[in-house]
Amino acid sequence: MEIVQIVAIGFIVTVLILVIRERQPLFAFLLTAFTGILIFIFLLGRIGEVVETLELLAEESNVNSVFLKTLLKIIGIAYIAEFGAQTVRDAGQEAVAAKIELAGKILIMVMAVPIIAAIIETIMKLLPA
Amino acid sequence: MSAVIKRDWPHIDEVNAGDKPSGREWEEQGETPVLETALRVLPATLAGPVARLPQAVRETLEEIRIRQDRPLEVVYGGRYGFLAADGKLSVSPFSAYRPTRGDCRQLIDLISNHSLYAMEEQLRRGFITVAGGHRVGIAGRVVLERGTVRHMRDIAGFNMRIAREVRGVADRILPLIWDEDLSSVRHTLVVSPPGAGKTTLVRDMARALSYGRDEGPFQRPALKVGIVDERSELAACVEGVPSFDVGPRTDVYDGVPKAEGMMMMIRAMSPDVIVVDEIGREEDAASIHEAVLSGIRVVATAHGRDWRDVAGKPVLKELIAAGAFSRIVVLERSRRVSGGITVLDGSGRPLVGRPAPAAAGRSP
Amino acid sequence: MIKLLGAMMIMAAGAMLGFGQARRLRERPAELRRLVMMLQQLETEIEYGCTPLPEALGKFARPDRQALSEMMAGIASLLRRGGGVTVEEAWRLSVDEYWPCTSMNREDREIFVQLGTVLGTSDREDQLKHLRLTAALLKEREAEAAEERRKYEKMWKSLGLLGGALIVVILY
Amino acid sequence: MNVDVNAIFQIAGIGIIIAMIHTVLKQMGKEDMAHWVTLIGFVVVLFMVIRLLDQLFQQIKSIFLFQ
Repeated sequence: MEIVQIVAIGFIVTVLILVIRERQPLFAFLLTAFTGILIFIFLLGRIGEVVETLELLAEESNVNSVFLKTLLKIIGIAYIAEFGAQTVRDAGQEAVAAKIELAGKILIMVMAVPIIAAIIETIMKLLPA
Repeated sequence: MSAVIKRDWPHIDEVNAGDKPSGREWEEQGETPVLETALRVLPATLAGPVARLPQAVRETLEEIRIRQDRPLEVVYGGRYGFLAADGKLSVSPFSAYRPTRGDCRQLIDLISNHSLYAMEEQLRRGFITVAGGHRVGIAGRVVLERGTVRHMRDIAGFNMRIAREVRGVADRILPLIWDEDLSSVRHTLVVSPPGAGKTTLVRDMARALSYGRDEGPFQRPALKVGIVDERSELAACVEGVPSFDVGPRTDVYDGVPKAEGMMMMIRAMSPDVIVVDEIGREEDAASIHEAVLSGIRVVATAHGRDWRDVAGKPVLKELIAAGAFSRIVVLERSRRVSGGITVLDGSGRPLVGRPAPAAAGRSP
Repeated sequence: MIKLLGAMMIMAAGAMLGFGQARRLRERPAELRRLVMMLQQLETEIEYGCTPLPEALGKFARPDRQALSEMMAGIASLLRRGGGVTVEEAWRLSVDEYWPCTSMNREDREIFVQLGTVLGTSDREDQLKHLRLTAALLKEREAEAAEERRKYEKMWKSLGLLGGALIVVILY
Repeated sequence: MNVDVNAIFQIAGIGIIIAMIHTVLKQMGKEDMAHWVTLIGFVVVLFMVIRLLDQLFQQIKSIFLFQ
């Protein structure tokens, strides 16, 4: 029942932030960020289990491990970018949040380049010359 | 507030210590009371050398003269000498201790009882009388106001005259000035140059008259004595109480001008005898006449070498001519009160050194 | 449990610090006023009574043993003891002794010590001038102290408590 | 999980107390002092947040990026 815990923390933090926000917005922001990080860390433990399972499956089905690693990296980048962007957005900096998201997209694309290249190569081989 | 407030002042000794370690050793030695009161008002740097003087010099000490940046001088037994920091006495001024500006400031603070502002009258007259009856003459820059002396500043010269109470001197001359018929003293003028012991003599006379004598030779009743003490020298009052023994039936007006004081004394205190120091002004003469008319006997002193000198001074001449004084006591300078006393009658004829009933009829 | 005890002790210490500061602020104007009153009394003694300094100062001795009266009485007793002590020395010694027991600050002290260097060393008018000057300076400082008290007394009280709380929270 | 929840309350507590000190100081006309106090409080909290953020990134790295 971890969700109950998380919701409870969320409620409490919300109240605390409401109390602090009008006098010290700075501290309210820090509290938000702190809580966000806390929940994220909590979730990471769970995601770790998922990733382990995925790795196991990939090994058994003899998929090229480079692909899986790249895939996981992309997921990681997506998570980090999402987290960063949301935190910044909480502080009201929409513009910065957008830039972080953009950076995440581009980096994902960069990561994906080898895979795309491999796919195109395979397609070229399949097509008659 | 703090609950712990110290009552003791242990660190005060540190103030006196430092570079003048043995400045106050006389306090432990148990100095003779006369000199002790004098040393009490001297800064440690000056009291030390004086206290280290030889016993003989200390006993005959007459004056301590302090001049800023110049040698410290003492006058004793009619002689003088300069005093070094270690108490060594010499005629040469070169090895002597020279009081600093700080010494002088401290001295003026001490002799004025830390209250120079209360001494304006005394400053105007040029001297301050300290506890023990010692008179400290002061010299400095005089500040004038509309032509009269207002006060003195930049005080840099002091002359401390050691007052000594010599009991019994009066007993030797009292028979000569006693009026058997009226059972009182005659009008008497004591004449001498400064420093010969006039004041000491009249003080002792006041004491002797006030006590009277009820046994032994020359018995006499105790008289009511009034001392008019303009310079606080006769009785040396400290806070109104005489520091010398001037007798049980004696009243003292302290610090009052002589003429006014005599009038006040006549009106208020009904004395048998008025004792007054150093007369010579015209108001004094008027007051003396008043006293004589009221039937009060007067014992006064005046500056002068001898009979002729006194008879030549306008006010005194007039008083003597009017027959106000029937006895003149002349003291000689060099011998102090121990000798050199001549007693004259009102017209300047010497009496022989014994009670003289023959002169009784001349009493006014 | 021990942690809680420590936290409470820190809170108490902070609160005491704050209250102490507030008390100093509260007492300073009152003490300055008393000092000015003493100087005025001294002024009267000098102007009309010509009372010698040891005696005039001795009159301030009270049975309540407040630091200021004790200070004045201390000067008087030093002067009476004799031994070649000047007013300036006695003044400084006594002030050194008792000033830390009062709530007045160093500048107030400077003004007061300055008076000691001139007291008793000049004629009456000059003395009165110095006394009045010192009294005026101290009065000025009294007004200042009252203003300061109004401004900062509450602040120190809450600040002490809050500071204690802050330390507790940070270390908890 | 438990320890970190305490940290949330700690940060909130610091925030509230700093806010009060700030208000008091500001009322008494000591703005500069008030700002200093806020700044110091902020730095303390920021330090806590950054340490946690570091922890987060380390975990992400170890899970997704195989480092």
